[in-house]
Amino acid sequence: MSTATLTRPDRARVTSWLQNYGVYLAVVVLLLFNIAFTQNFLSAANFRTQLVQAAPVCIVALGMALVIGTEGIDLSVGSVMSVAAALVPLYLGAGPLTVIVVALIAGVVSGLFSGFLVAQLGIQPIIATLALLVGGRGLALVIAHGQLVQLHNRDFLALGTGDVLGVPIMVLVAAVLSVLAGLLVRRTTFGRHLVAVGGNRPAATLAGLPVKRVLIGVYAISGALAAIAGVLSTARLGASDPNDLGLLMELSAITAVVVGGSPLTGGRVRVLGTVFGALLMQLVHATLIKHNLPDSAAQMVQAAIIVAAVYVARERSTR
Amino acid sequence: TSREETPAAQSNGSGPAASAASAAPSADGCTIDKTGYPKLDPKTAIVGFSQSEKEANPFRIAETQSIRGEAAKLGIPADHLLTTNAQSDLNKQISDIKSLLDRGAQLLIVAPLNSDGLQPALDAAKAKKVPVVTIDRQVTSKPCTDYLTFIGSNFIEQGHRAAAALAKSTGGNGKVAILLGSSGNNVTTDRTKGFKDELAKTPGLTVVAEQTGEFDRSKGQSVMEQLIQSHPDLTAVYAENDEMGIGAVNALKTAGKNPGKDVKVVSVDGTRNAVQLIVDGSYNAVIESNPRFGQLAFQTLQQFEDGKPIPPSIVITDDSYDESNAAQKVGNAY
Amino acid sequence: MIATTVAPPSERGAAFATVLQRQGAAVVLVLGVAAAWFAFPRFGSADNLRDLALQSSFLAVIALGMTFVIISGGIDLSVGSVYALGGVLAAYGSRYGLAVAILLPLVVCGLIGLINGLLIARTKMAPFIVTLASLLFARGLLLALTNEGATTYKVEPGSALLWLGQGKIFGIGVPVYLTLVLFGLGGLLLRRTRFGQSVFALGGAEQSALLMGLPVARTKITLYTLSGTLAGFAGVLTAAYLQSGVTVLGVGTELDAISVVVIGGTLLTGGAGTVLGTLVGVLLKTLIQNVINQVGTLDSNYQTVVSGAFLLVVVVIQRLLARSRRS
Amino acid sequence: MTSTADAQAATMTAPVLEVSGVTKRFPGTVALDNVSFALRRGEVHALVGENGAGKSTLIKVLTGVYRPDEGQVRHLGEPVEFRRPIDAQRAGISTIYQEVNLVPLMSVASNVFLGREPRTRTGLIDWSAMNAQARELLSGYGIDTDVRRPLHTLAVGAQQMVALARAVSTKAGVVVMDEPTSSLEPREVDTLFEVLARLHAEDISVLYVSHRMDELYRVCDSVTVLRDGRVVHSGPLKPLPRIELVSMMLGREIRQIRAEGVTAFGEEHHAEQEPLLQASNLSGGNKLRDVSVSVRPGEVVGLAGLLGSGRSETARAVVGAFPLDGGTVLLAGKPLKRGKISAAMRAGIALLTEDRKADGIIPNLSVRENIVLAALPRLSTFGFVSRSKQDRVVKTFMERLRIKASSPEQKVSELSGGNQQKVLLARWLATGPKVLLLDEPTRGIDVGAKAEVQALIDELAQDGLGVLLISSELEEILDGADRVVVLRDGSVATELTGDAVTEDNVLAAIAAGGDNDVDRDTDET
Ligand SMILES: Nc1ncnc2c1ncn2[C@@H]1O[C@H](COP(=O)(O)OP(=O)(O)OP(=O)(O)O)[C@@H](O)[C@H]1O
Ligand SMILES: Nc1ncnc2c1ncn2[C@@H]1O[C@H](COP(=O)(O)OP(=O)(O)OP(=O)(O)O)[C@@H](O)[C@H]1O
Ligand SMILES: [Mg+2]
Ligand SMILES: [Mg+2]
Repeated sequence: MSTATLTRPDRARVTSWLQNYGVYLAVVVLLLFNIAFTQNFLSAANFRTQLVQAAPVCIVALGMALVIGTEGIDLSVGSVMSVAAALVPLYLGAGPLTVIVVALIAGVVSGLFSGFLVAQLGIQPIIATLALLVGGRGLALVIAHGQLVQLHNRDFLALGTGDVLGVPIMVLVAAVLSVLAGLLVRRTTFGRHLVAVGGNRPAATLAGLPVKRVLIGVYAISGALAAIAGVLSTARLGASDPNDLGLLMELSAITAVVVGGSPLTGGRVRVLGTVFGALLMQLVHATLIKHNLPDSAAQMVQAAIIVAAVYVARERSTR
Repeated sequence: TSREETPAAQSNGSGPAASAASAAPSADGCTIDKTGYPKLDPKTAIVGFSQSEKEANPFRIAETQSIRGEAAKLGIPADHLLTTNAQSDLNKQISDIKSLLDRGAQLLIVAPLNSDGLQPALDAAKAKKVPVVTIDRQVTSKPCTDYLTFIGSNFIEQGHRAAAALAKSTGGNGKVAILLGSSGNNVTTDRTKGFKDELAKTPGLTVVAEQTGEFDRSKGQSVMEQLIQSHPDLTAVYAENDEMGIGAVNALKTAGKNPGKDVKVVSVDGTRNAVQLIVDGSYNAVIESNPRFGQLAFQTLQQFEDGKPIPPSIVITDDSYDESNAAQKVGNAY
Repeated sequence: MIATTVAPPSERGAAFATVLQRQGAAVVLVLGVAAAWFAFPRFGSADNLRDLALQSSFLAVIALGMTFVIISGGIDLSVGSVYALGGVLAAYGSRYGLAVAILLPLVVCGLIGLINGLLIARTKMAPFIVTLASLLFARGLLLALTNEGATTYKVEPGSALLWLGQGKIFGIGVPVYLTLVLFGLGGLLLRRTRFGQSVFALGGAEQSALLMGLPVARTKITLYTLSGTLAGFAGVLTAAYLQSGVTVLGVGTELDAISVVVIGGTLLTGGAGTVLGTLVGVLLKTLIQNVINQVGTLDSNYQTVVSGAFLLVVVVIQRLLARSRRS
Repeated sequence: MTSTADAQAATMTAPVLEVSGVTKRFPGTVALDNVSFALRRGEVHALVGENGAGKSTLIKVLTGVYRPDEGQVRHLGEPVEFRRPIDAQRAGISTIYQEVNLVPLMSVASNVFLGREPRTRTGLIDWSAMNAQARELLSGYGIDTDVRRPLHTLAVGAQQMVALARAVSTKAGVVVMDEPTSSLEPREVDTLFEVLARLHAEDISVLYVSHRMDELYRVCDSVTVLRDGRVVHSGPLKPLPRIELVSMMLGREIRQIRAEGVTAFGEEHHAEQEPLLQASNLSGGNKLRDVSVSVRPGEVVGLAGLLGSGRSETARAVVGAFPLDGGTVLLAGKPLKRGKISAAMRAGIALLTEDRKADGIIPNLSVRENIVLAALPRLSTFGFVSRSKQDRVVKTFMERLRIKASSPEQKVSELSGGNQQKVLLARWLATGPKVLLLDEPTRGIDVGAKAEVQALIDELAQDGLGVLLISSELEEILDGADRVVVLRDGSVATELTGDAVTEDNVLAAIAAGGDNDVDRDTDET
């Protein structure tokens, strides 16, 4: 046998390994790079910072991954976060629990609305949620009278700064939600339906799957997760800042999902990949700041890393 | 029960209006005769105000409020004050100004989104012989011909003063991090330049990091959290607006540091929240950037119509807050 | 007879419905203009209308490229940054003469488009993510060129470039004419050339297009290059109009471009669309903005709510019309 | 065209298209294993083999879609390496792929001429010339329609004819057809054969893939048999007995096949009296007019008709996937909620659709997930799916239907066409339906599998299932159905029972009324 026949399967195996585990590898590489070249990187406090900062993006990206799994996209997540933030001061008097419930309701309602537009009216996801992206933040500002509000409720603020057994609450929430999302996708009928809808919608319809319910449900989940991220970020900030909270979050979340190996064409959801996608982008971000790169270079480097990560994880055609 | 939350700004603009720092109208200023514009009475004329960004931060809220408040005080009927908001979109601001002119505005007050790029709008005003007063941000066009005058702060000077304040509170030694404003914004450019120029005079202070926080509290906080990790020996922070400064304070507190003591914090703006932090002891100084241009703007227009010469720019005096005066003056903050 | 129990829709009714569906946005535009004309006395002034045309032209040029990309089933998020970059390069280049001022941005922006196209066509990465990366890249490049945004290049006074942005023919701005010419050419390219047919085929069924032997990769590369170049050209026009290469331009412009293309009836999934529809979409967007200004009393926060709601209403109307036509 | 004297001389002897030693591997399978064969000038060469034997893969290698791992392709004696389909096309090899590969949203004319549109002197596309040429060309294929309408408004068969017209009109030297007749009805098949005769006369070579034995013997000169990616026979077709050909394809003894027969429908079933499924007066748009069909338990009802006569729509309407203006569907006497597919399914109706690519398989998912998809609610508790229950079901059906896949976890899109069809059948059987609506269930299935499917239909009917069988193969309907409903123009032309179910009767019912316009029913779009 010629050498070509020997190396070919090997190369195929390497590329398929990279495709599946590329994002984990990238995280490891970046960690090693930082350990070697970044001062004061190896400290518990630093890892804690990275995890806490990655948590909101991660939470939003989980919802985004589900939506993308159905061949959709949710551009409204940032605005939903801002609506959630705007609602916080209005209900904080009744306690943090009420705030969370109210924000969740708002997130779910907004998700139901997107889902309705997509599933019932057949409007394309990107445009349905674009309308919410534009209008939602305006609505949040109307609710908040355009004002940033300083928060003082200790219990609420603890959501952003507190620990449970040494693990920051935000990280804990993100971890639990990730596990739940993983279970949802792999182990529930809803999850399997979701991928089928994304894989071939007419086929899913004709297989008698509750396509509309799945779509609406997915957007509702995405809305709810965005609302949770909004509440947590608000708690961390110590203020309700509907004008700025969650700006461009949709792009960060989509990047995390895609870098994590879920194709934008739907039909496949990689939950752990998404989590690592969020971590990867967080590490990139941190690395750039810690090396004090100017904004111009930072943006170009980020662009290059996104392309490289997606290039490695892309679906290849067999030829 | 205790108060759970506090609004960021008193929108009643209770602080002092901006006042001019420059000398009295000089003879070589711009006069109505030089421009050949028609004479009007600002109190009965139609006045147009073009705001650049959403009224969603204390500065913009106070600024718009001050214009409206002054108009009301002068007895200008509500339908004679036309307002638009460019929503941070330069092209929109141009069309906004053109549509103000189209709707009959005879005097214009413009808060430019950017120093460059408003030329077409200014040209349109010129063609209609409408005087334009720009506030808070200077445009790079020609005063008197393209626009009447600029009223606002000197951002470079604000940077100087911030550096001086920082030198004072740190005792002239330490490592400084700068939280920059949005890239490409000339406010960022000027406040950075002024700060660095002045800081160079204090050799004990070195800038170890400068990263953008995009004038945003949460971004300022995130960046600061990173910097605390990679520069544990940081002793001072200069934030180019209060919001990022407050974010930095949050980050320092979460990291178990003592802002105002271990790490000195200085910023520019003069918002209520930041000044309150000085009072509370976790902030060191705030250089004011006064947004209350209403009185001065209308006054200037009045003087112009009265035939008095108007200088090409009217730089206002900005206050500053530090440990010594914050408690008394916190009521002035917006 | 069974067949006659269900009365077929009258010929004229059916034709009207077809027009409505195909030109849903145009109908909304006509109604909107008529309403604005009635409600606001100043709306119909020649000045205002000329302004509307001029202001529409920059976005229109960007949206033209986006139309091609979207018909092919792709998307180009980089146009906003590329647009700003084009403006900066034009202003910078103006000191070396008109040719440089125009060619430099077109070449650089075209190159960014070309790279987009190459990555999309050759590596099978999703257009969304590739152009998202180049959105970052172009903005970073712009910041690098302008000393982190601290330098704003002015178009040389007296440069012939200024005429492109500020010149007037019969009182109407030069960019308006240029836009119309580009749309004319765009229409020809789309409807009357093999390239245009390939674009439709790609968007309708990429796999089939490949198996039918169409030059899929080449078409994609051309498309994205075209989109980048047009965004760059819009930047040139804007720089000429504003007399400077403004660095803060173009943030979120990609979303504006996408929404006007979709409002204009182009399918985001690809395979169908017209350049004329896009023009209508741009005019609709300008109209709503102008109406908000004419009303004048709307809180700035409500303005975005109204814009979002408007986008939604147009898309829903279109959708419902399309549906009613089918059944 | 390269028509120099010596080139011609060379091609007289050398085959037009030749592959030697071609191997193509996919992860987990060797689709082609050292395959060699030659296509000679002017011949119609049959390529046959079981599902998954490698026919489509070989074609894709020939036409530049796949690159072979080993081996060589020669065209006109010269070694060639087609990197893309367009290379093959330029070299004069044009292909009709197994699945219709056209652009649905574009006009019929555009589809015919895509990539080689007639142009005016200015270089712009000459639409009027193009439409005129397309109209003329297509009428030669029995398609008289407004060529400006979008392709997707044509019925599948008509689309296939468009693809054929496109392929043949490129003036190719070689035309490759991968199961061209699988969505054609008899009359169109005749048209196709006329085209083949024309190609033959013009000395054009044809590589022809089909599972229909009759066709092969009607039109093909020689044959190559593939089994498990290997060539097991190559030579002239006519002298080869049919049974021997089948035996080579299946790799089974001739004796065994003799015993089992080629179609595997058994005896007539004893239908009980009460109808299980009763669809009455279904009307929808101008596709269906007052169609009534009923199926009793244990009965196989055939639905016959021309392409576009509304058979698929009837089946779709029953499960609620086709919007109805009127009519009722009763299952076991209980009315079904209109337009709710999930309700119909829960009640026990299953629809196997005819277009497996567009609305059948979920390409990204594994064979396992495709099989259990519709049955998921039954295989889960409180919304959580049980893996072990799934595996049991999947194993059962993969064995029972002899689904050829490297493992249940293989992506379904990597299976051959026929195996995909079996996966879909498994999907529905796994739901344990009471009534099965089978729309072209044996399309693209090899003879062996076809017999299995037919036997299965039989067996299911024995077990008390009601089956509605739609097929374009008259033989299948005649053999398999106890009762035949013939549709014409969206309404019931006649219903034949018992001895009345004969080829003549069915054909008479189909043909009555004369012309069958392909576009009759969709002129409003
Ligand atoms: N893209 C692919 N990836 C992996 N395996 C593949 C791929 N395409 C085909 N195969 C495998 O190669 C083998 C041959 O498939 P092919 O489609 O050529 O069969 P076929 O002879 O055309 O069958 P049919 O009659 O069912 O169409 C099958 O086992 C199939 O599963
Ligand atoms: N609502 C629909 N959605 C998707 N496909 C449809 C729909 N209605 C009809 N079709 C498809 O359009 C084609 C045209 O239907 P046609 O009237 O030819 O059905 P038919 O009589 O069953 O013919 P055949 O099945 O032999 O092609 C069919 O393939 C049908 O499946
Ligand atoms: Mg095949
Ligand atoms: Mg059918």
